[in-house]
Amino acid sequence: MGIKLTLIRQPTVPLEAEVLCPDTLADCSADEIAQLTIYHGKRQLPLSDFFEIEGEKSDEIEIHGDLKKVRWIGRGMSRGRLKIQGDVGMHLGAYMRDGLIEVKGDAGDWIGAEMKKGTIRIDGNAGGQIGAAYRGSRRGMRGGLIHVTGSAGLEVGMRMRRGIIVIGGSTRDFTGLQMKGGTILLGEGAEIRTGAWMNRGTIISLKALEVMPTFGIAIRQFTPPFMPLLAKALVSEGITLPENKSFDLYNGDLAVPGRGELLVLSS
Amino acid sequence: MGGKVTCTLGEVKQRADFIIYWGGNPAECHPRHFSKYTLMQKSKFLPKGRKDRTMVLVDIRETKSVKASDIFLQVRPGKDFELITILRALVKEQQVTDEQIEETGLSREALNDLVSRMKAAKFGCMFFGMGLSMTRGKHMNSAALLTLAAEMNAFTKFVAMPMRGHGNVTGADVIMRWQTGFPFGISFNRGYPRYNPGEFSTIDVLVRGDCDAAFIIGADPGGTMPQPAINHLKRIPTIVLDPHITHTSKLARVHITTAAQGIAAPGTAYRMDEIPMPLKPALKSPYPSDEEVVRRINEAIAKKPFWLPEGSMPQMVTEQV
Amino acid sequence: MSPTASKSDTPLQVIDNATCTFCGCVCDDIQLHHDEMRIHKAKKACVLGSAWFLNHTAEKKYPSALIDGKEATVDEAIEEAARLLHEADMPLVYGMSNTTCEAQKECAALADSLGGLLDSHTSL
Amino acid sequence: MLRITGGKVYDPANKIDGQIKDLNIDADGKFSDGQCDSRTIDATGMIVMPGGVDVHTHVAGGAINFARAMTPEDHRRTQAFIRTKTRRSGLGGMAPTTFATGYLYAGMGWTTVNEAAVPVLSARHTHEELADIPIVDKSTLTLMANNEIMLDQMEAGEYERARDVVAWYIWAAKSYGVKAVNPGGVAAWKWGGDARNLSSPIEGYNKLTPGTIVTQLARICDDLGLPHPMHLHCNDLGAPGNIKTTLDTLKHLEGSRAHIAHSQYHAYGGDGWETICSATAELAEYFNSHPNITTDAGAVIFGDTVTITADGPWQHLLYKLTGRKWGNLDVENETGCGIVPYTYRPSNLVNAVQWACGLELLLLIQSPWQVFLSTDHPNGGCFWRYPEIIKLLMSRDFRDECIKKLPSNIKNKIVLPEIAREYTLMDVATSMSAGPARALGLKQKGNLGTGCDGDVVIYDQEDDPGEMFAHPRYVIKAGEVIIDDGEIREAPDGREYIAKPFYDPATNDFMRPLFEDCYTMQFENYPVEIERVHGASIHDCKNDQDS
Repeated sequence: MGIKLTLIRQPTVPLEAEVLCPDTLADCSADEIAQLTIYHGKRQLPLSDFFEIEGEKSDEIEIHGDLKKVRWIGRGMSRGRLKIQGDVGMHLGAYMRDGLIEVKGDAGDWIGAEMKKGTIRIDGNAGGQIGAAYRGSRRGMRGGLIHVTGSAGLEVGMRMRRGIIVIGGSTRDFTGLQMKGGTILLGEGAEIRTGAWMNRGTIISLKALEVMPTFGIAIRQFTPPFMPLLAKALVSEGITLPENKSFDLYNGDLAVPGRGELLVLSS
Repeated sequence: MGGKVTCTLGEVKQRADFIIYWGGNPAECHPRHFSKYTLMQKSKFLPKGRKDRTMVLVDIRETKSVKASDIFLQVRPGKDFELITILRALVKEQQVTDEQIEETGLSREALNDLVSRMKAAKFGCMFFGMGLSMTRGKHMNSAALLTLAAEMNAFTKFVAMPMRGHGNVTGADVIMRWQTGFPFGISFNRGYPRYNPGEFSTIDVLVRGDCDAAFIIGADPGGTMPQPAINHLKRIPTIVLDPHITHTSKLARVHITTAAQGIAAPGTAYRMDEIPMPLKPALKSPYPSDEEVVRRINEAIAKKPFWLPEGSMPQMVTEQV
Repeated sequence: MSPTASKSDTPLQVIDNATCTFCGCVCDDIQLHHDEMRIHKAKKACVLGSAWFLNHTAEKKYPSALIDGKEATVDEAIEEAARLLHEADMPLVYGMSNTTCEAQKECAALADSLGGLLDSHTSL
Repeated sequence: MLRITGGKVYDPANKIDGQIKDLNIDADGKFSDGQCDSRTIDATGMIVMPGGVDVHTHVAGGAINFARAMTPEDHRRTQAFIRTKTRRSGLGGMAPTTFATGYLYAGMGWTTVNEAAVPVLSARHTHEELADIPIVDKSTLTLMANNEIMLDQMEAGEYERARDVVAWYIWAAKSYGVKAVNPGGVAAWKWGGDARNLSSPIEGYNKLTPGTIVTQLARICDDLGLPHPMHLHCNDLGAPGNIKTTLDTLKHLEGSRAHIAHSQYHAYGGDGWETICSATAELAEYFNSHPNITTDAGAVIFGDTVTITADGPWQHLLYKLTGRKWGNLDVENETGCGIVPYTYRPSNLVNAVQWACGLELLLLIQSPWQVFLSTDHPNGGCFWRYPEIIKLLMSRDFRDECIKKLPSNIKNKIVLPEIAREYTLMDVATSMSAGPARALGLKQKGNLGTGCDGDVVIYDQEDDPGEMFAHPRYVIKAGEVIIDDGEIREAPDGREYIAKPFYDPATNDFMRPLFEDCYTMQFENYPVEIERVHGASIHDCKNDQDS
């Protein structure tokens, strides 16, 4: 039996609730959970002011409601599972170290920012800076998987070092900006400046997209040898890759100069 | 990440033999920039003044500044970032194809010429305006130019500087940096400064409806911001300080008329190169200064109960759980 | 010259090396000729700077303060502003372009003491 | 106002070495003979020292403010000072905010700081920032050694003109003294070059050498009667084998007073990064035989920091070596500065040598009146890590433990393992307070004698000196209890010390056309108005050598 939290009062300003995290809740009784501090703007309030709480002492957590204004859920979580029914706000699973976050709804910006391990699944759309580095940091996500079935915003995977980001839909500008490693898979392509200033790492697009002028074509109609491996790794996450497709391989960004790979499905 | 390599305007006046204006129209927006700081001045290093300097203008359209330039490069709208990134590659002698270059609206010859002039310069300076920093790509467009300038130092002396408009916006930047560590986009809701443009920057905050009161000073968002942002300002209590009744005053709960800075109010303003200048007001205003009114609001708030409950200590938001 | 040039015989007062804050150049070599009510001449200023200096006067053109659109005293408006800001859960302090550093410092102190948001034109 | 009884007092200026002594501070915040019947602190069993004085730090002005903007990642993880009803919030870390700077210095018992590098153009800005650093008293040094107007006078052999120009600048900047950085080198950097040889003319000049600048500027500071001698950052900072340049520079001082900044960065042997080794023994020997010069260590501590210096050429090299962010800011006619984040690692041989060199100088220079505690904050490490250095100085065992973590090929490159000396509490009190106060010419600081400023730090005696110095029991500033048991109680404004040297009144007319040639602001608007300096305390210089 896990813990179920239901939003009972709509925040009027952002509600910062990093305590909504298995690591914190797993050791708390129902009363202790009710008394955990959350921040409604600058006001420090008990969790029970905004949430109805059922269950205690578990790292299996379900949260229900329109959580668009609720930020920092699952910050730094290292275990357990967070299931969210409804839209959720910024910084979901930021600095995550392990465990699973599942969202049925849309998510905000900065999900999985600087995460190290674990899985985030969004059954919906997400905002920008997914798996990205926070301002000034040298590295974004360092491991784990982020899967968004819908579309996503700007700077997806900015400065990521390792790990996988899968976006079912399309992304906006600067996907894989200054990427240092890892893999980004784009189901429906991206707007512009994909892979700008990337150093290493791989961006795979299953749809044609605008390639930066500072990427050179390396091979046309190429079947990447690692695709079956990637497909196998993703199958367990419920993601199926099209088989036996060939791609155009671009290298860049020459401005850095970097050795990143951009694979675009051959037309 | 790159960072920022810059100088004061006097350095440009004395030394810059190669000047690029990118996405700005100084002839109309900063009318004395050419004559006072960059093109027209003679110095001991550049005794012939204008004749000793080369000026390149990069913009999406011909403006009045073209007349002052030696070379005008018309970049296709929305291609500034691509063009700067190509230049970064060309500077490092990386291969970029003709077709790729032409997508920016410019020819290989033009870019080769630009790169060789940049490398041959003794002291190069790039100024960039809102045509670069406020168009698609925004901060990344500025970062691109700053990075190009930093990288040029492998070949010769090069610096870059934003052409800040809007009066004393530079002063706000500088002061926020020393008081909070960050230049803008700050939240104190945990009792200490946090920074995240996009999260705490005003347009985003207003469009998402993230604040429940607004204090507006020395700006008129009611006349300049997108409609959803203005709608939120109408919904919440808004307070305006301004020498005039502005668009924002008209939607505000409170307006206080103040003396205009530098005309009727004394103080300091920072130049775009972060040099502070003393203000010498000529007129005596019937209105109080911004400084006085905000200080009195601070004093009135100090008399009310402090928002952090006694003995409470808000947690920092960090990587540590 | 401005059509509203001083008609009185008293000569205009002159301020040397005045600073123009209209744009980021912040030129500090302007010579202002004024009669305490308005500036009649801004020597060395550019078109934008001249317009900036000549368009402001020391006249009382606007009410001192407005609360909900009605005229109020500055004292009342300050009290009301303090009350509204103090009540808010997430107040925003924004702008700070056309104002002095001294006022900007007070604004940073305001956001700090309120526990609110602080932002300038730079974020646009 | 305040009475401190029963403590073991370490007051080097008055040769009090651990004796039990009561202290009285009067209503003006000064030590007095008379007893006052007010608050008494029972310091029985505790250690009492004069408040710390930092002779060389970078806490305010364009450069550190540039560094703040460049390091948001550090601000996120660092110590935050939470807003209270009366006290501003702040952030510590590599480049702390102004408010936090005051809290952090006071928090470890330092009550006076000297901001060691102020370009005149940014002096107005620096004073505004200093006004926002609470608690501590402050002074500033103006950057002179690359000022082209002054260099032109020296080139022309116009010594007296050069002296008047220096004095004019000090008063225009409302500063306390002269800082010379990489003489001639920054001027050359403006064209992308450097000046590494004391006797070759610098770029753009026919005769003028860095050596001449050093000699003449040191003499100017003495002739003007400035309370603090020329504060010199030598040429060739950080380069292997630079000991030759440093010793050559010292010889150019010709008996003048001088303070050599962060000498750790100037004490290397070898001829490349592979062969770099400590040359501190040679340098220390020179100091030991020349009591007219003082220095601060510029010690390196392992960990993250951000490096800031007016030495633009060195910063460009560091940027190329590390590939990290780089900021650079050249200031017209005067100077420049570079900013690069940096991590000192014990596993890195060069860093290990640097770490050892700082400690070696502090230990090999015999008199603690000549060598002072500093990290050249934030360059070698952040000032709030001074207690770690004190621990290294006080405990040979702890040093040996740390040396074990260095690369094995460090042997024969450093002399630290052979040094047996351990600092006494008296040595610490001299090196962190009495010595730097005397070098700065601040007679009322670093001294618990009657009439001096009531700045005191009181420690619970602990076995671990690192812990003891990091967490004073009380910190008292001008008789006011600022820190009590780790809590900040008060955050009053500090004072600012300014020197007023004499110059020929005709200097104004002489400067005007030269000024208008190279600057972009009006001559009249340039000098900082005295009203803008908060808590200004003016030192009138005796200029007896002036005719």
